[in-house]
Amino acid sequence: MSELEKRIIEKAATLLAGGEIKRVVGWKKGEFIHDPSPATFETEESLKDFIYNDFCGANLSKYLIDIFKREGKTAVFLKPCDSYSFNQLVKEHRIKRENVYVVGIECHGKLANYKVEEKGITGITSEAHEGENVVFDTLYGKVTASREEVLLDRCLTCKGKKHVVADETVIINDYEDKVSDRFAMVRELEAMTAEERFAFWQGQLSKCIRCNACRNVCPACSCLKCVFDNPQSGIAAKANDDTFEEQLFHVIRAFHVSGRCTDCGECSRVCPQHIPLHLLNRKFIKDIDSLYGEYQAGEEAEGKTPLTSYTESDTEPNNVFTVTEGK
Amino acid sequence: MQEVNNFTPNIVAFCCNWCSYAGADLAGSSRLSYPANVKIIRVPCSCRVNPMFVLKAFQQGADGVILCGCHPGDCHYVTGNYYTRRRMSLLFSFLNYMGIEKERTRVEWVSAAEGAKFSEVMNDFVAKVTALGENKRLQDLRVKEE
Amino acid sequence: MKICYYPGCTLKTKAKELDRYARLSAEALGVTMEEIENWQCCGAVYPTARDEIATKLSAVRALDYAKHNGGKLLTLCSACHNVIKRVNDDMTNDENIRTKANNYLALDEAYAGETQVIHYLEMLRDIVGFDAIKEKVVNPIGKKIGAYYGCLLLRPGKVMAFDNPENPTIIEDFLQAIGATPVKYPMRNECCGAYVALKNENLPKERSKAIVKNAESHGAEMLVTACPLCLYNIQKNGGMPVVYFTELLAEALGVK
Amino acid sequence: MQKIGVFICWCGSNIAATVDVVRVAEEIKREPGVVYSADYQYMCSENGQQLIKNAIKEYGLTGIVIGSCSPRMHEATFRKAAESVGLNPYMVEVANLREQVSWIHKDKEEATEKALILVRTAIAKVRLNAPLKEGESPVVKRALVIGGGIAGIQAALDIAEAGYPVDIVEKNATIGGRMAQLDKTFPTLDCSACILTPKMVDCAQNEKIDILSYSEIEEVKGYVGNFSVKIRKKARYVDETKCTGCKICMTKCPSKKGLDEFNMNLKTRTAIHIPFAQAIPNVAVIDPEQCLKLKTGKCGICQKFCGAGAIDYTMKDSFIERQYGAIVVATGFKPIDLTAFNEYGYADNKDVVTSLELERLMNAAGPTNGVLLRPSDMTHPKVITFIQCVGSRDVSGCGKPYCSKICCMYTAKHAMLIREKYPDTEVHVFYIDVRTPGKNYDEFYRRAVEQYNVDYIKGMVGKVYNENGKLMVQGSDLLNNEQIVIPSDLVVLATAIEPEPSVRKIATLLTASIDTNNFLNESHPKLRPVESPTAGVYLAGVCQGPKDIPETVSQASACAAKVIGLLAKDKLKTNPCVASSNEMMCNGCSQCANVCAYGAITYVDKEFRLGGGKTEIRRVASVNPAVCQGCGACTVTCPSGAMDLSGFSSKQIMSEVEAICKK
Amino acid sequence: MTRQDTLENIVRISGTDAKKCMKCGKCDGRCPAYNDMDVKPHQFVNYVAEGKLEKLLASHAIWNCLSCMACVERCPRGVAPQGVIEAVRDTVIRMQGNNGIKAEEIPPIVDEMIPQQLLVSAYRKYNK
Repeated sequence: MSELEKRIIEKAATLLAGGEIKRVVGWKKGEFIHDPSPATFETEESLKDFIYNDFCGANLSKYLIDIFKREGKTAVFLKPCDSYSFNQLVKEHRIKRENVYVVGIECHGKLANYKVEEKGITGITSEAHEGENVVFDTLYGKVTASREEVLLDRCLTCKGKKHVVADETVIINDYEDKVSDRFAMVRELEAMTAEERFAFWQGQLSKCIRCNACRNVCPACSCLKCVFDNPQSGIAAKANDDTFEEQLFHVIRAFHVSGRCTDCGECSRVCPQHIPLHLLNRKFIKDIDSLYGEYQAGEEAEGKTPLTSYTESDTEPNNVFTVTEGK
Repeated sequence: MQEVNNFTPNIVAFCCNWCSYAGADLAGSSRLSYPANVKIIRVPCSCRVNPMFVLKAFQQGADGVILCGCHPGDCHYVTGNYYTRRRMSLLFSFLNYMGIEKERTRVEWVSAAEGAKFSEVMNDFVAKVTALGENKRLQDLRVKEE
Repeated sequence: MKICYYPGCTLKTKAKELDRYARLSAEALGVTMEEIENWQCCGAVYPTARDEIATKLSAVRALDYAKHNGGKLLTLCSACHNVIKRVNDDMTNDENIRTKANNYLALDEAYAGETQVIHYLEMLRDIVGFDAIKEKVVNPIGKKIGAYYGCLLLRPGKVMAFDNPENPTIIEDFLQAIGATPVKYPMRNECCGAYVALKNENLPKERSKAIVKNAESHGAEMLVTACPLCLYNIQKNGGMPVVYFTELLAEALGVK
Repeated sequence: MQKIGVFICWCGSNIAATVDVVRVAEEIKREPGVVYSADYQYMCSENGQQLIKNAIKEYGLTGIVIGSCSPRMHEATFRKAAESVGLNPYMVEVANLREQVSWIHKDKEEATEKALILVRTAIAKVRLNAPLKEGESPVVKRALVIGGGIAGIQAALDIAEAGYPVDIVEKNATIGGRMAQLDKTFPTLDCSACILTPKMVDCAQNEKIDILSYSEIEEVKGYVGNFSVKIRKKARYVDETKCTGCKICMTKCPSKKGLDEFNMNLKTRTAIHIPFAQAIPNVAVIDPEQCLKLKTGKCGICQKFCGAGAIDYTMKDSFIERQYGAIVVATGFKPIDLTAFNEYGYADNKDVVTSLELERLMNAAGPTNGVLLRPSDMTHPKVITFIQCVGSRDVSGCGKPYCSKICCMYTAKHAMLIREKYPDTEVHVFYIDVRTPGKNYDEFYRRAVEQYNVDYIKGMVGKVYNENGKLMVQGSDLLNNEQIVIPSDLVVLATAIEPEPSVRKIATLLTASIDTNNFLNESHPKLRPVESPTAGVYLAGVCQGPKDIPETVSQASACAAKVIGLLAKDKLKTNPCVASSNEMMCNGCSQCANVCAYGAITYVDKEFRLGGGKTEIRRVASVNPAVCQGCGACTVTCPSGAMDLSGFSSKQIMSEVEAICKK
Repeated sequence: MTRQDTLENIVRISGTDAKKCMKCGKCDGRCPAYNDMDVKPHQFVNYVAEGKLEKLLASHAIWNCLSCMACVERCPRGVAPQGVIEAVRDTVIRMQGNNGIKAEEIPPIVDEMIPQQLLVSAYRKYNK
């Protein structure tokens, strides 16, 4: 057990013992150490299953939408990037801030299971990062992998170590923020011809099996009832006429979360087909930044989003390409 | 070449009730022609146009989609077209990113007095879309496995 | 406290008193002015042409030095202050100049206006405090004195952000602190004729006279300035005593 | 199952010459749901309408589509026809076969094909139409006027004249506003007080008008026809009902050093005071910042001398809440602050004055009793220089980007009055342009130049500096290409005007839209110039844009006409094509309220049954149909699709799209 | 450089948009060197707007402008006449042999007291 994990579990225990906090939301051990799942812990005994390691990529913010309504206060452990989602949900009145006690925790980037698997690393019993590498103890011995190769895509362009909301933090090791260009891939796509771009997206989106994992995990996709399930919206799938939804699910979803997406990257993390869904959202983020000024959803817990505000001198839609194509 | 020349695109035009629909009426009463393949849907304000409608049009086989509204600052509903401007800017840029040619989408501000502009805009838009040929991309965005 | 200091050429030659009294007074007020290494002439005038880069580089070098040595750069000569402050503003806000200047200089880390440029008067007001000076005055200057600001400290107002460019009061407040009676006169922010002295002697003559006449009409006995060029023009043409403000400060503090 | 009827109009030959109307009517019969289809020469005629009515009755039609001219032309006609035989008027859709088809296309085949598509599109929509009912909301027959200057006074008098009660809420202790401070008015040079004070008295005497002076708007709820407004009556420490206006308190008050705002601080006044002789109400007020009793507890002299027993040092702010059908905003203006314009020496020289200060210096009731004396030494100024556009047309960030509109005229007025009264005075005016659009305005200005020899100099002043007792005005004379210096005794700055700053708070309370200069926006600059986009709120005077007295009075009367028109109704019909939120789907995220220009959307915490006896409280959006104008901005913003617009629902528009695209 | 290039360069390096000028003459009203300016501050802006390059290049006023920024400071339209004057002066001195001050002119006017600042700024302003 790492020192950090120990401290976090101690914190959870202290919070539960205090009485005011009725439950903590964290991650629970799975069968192996690389398959933790989000879970609620109500007693100190139950914390024996609590885990926090580099496989705990799941963003817990979304779970608060339901959990905060339970009686008493709920505590949650948020990684820096998760805190943006939490704040955005507070802004949208989906979470009552005063009902939740936020503990910001340290994160050095989380690992992508499929990348680890692709490297043939299985039966992992423990894991630790050492400099630019990750060292795995497996049932079959020690294996070392370069972090670059096994980190989640989103962690390669980390938002930084800042928690935008936290009542307290558990951080043991201070570390440098890495400056990275999260729009590099978007730019690459922009530089292609329309035909090439279409080919790229057709290739990617054709892989989709419509499992809805992206929608289910997305903190911005937290509607009580999704438009795709709402017959009045005119886009819900009917048995015989599903082409529209079928074809444009991801496009519609990207627009729906635009201006609200914090770029948490959960969509891409959970996609079983490894479609780089975050590249859809990032296009919106990049365009919003360049057209309406830099905006990070979730940075503030109040105020309007770029799509619910305007200025009299906004760019005209017909001229938008000169700005957004990065030329 | 022969094929392109014979192609008549299908154009969906969303017009706000107060300015652009009236502008289209003026184009009509002034007998300022524009191609018959432009079909107008009346909405109260350009801000009523949900991006879903635009996507739906493309997916159902439209070759170009155009929105017309009051000039910014003249919106009958004060600020509606300012939101239109942002939404469509982002949507068009995004569609372009998905590989939809940017000439297929357009927003024009046409006042009730600008019948001539309405007709010019439609002629120009149809010409540009005709040159591009048929739009299939949003119909075939996802190719199902054989 | 210690603070990086940019003296400039004139203060090493014709305006030695301006510099010397400033250092003496600063020490008496608990501030050590540390002359920065290898400074070069600031150029004396800020080039407003948008394509002038090379002439701004010496200021950038000084600014970059200060950035790594406390983050503040103290100036004294009005001309140096004007040039350095405006170049710093360019480095902060003008992407074109910033990029080009950084390309020329090839610093380890690009300079983007991080240093705070402060004039000696601003230091007196904001760091030491006029009230603190007042307490340390041993020889109150009992004269009626007109503050002569000239152009360089004040304009352009948005960049210099020194004081209200049309109604400055900092030197008056300073004079009050050292026991003098400030005389406020409207021509105090008018130009003395500046470098045109070299091309058209008559112009500085007329300007300086007009300024002195105005100061006189409001009852001033002498003028103070922070600028060697102003001092030169007024002294030569105006017919009223004019001294550097640091000299009066040193006198008041008893360190002259 | 819907039973749809289709009626194709020939419009004489207007449609029929280009569209094969018979074929359209025939082919449309095959559309699912269509049970009747016909064509006729003029559907809008009496006979045509009869045809429609008969078909509705005979076939029990549940929805009809008319293929005719633009719906902007006859939609209302057809709706009425439908309604007369019991079909809900909102079950009517119009396909525009004239302006969008026959008038712009020549090829009959092509036109007929397009006509068919448009009719099918209308059918697709009407299938999803739902009967809608216009709502009704009652009208409270009382108006509120915010601001008691000439605009507010005029509006209130006109509304009261029509028999409706009006309240004037004025933040100062008296009504009268800026006009009460003026000396003479252009272009007739009649005395401002002589024409204003009778109107003030009329207000006081009119039993329909209630003047709430020294009061401010605190809170506004409700909507057109039914506003509920909370008003703060500030403590004036004098009982309005008891004070007789005898002014004995003013002669006794020992605290005499207060700055007299009414006289632009050119004079002092006592702590207890009546702002000016003709004040309405003629009741004293105590300045709590200045009153010794209120500040130190020691004094109480005014109370001792007040025969009416009106003084009450313990008075507190009080609140009243009233209902109104309509609100007129008439908050007026103030001259801008001149801190950023010290090149004119305003801060340092008493003899550099603003034009409004000059009004007081020339006014018989002013600090100099109407004798023009300069403030510094109370001598007659012999040379007076006016500077125009001080802070107007200034985009440098120090002033205002707009033209203040009134300065050219009042400067000409001042110049003329001075030359008239003191012919030995030399008057100069620096101007950039002289702007005099208005009846008899240019003639007025020319009189100043030609008859009164006022020296107009085209150019601008760079600096005013004092030297040996003179104000040296240094400026350019562009016509002579010279720089000139005019030694003057008095300098008058035609200072830019800006909306009274408190208007921003009022705009927020009313959800009335306001521009970057703090001017309230009108609903349409040409066609609805006195209405705010917020229904039931009207704009009078400078709060909407710079204007002079004649324009202000016209606008105030126009407001009154609009208010009277509104209050004359017992009920307001509301547009049924408004947004509504499906509570079962609403996330309560507030996105929709962010884009609503009308403040029609509020949020309520509502209890929902979850089943199994459990309940849950959720925050949901609620649209006030009386306030919603039906633009649909909210529907697009709503991420869950809970928000929809009646008459233009998402499903309807989607089906229109589908019908058009169907190949 | 063609005439047009020269003009465009002046516009570019002046950092000012002459079209913003509302021709109020405040710059003239403020200019301390006005009487020594053959081309007045407002005219510099106007000539740029109208493309009168020859008049700009021929002006003697470029040597008399004090760069005191008074015209810039309170221009109500955010125009910088001084920026135009400096751009014109730079354009002139960047042309061959057009230095504003010749070496032989200097000695008689230099006196004991003259500060470096004056010499340096004069060289910067007048010479290439």
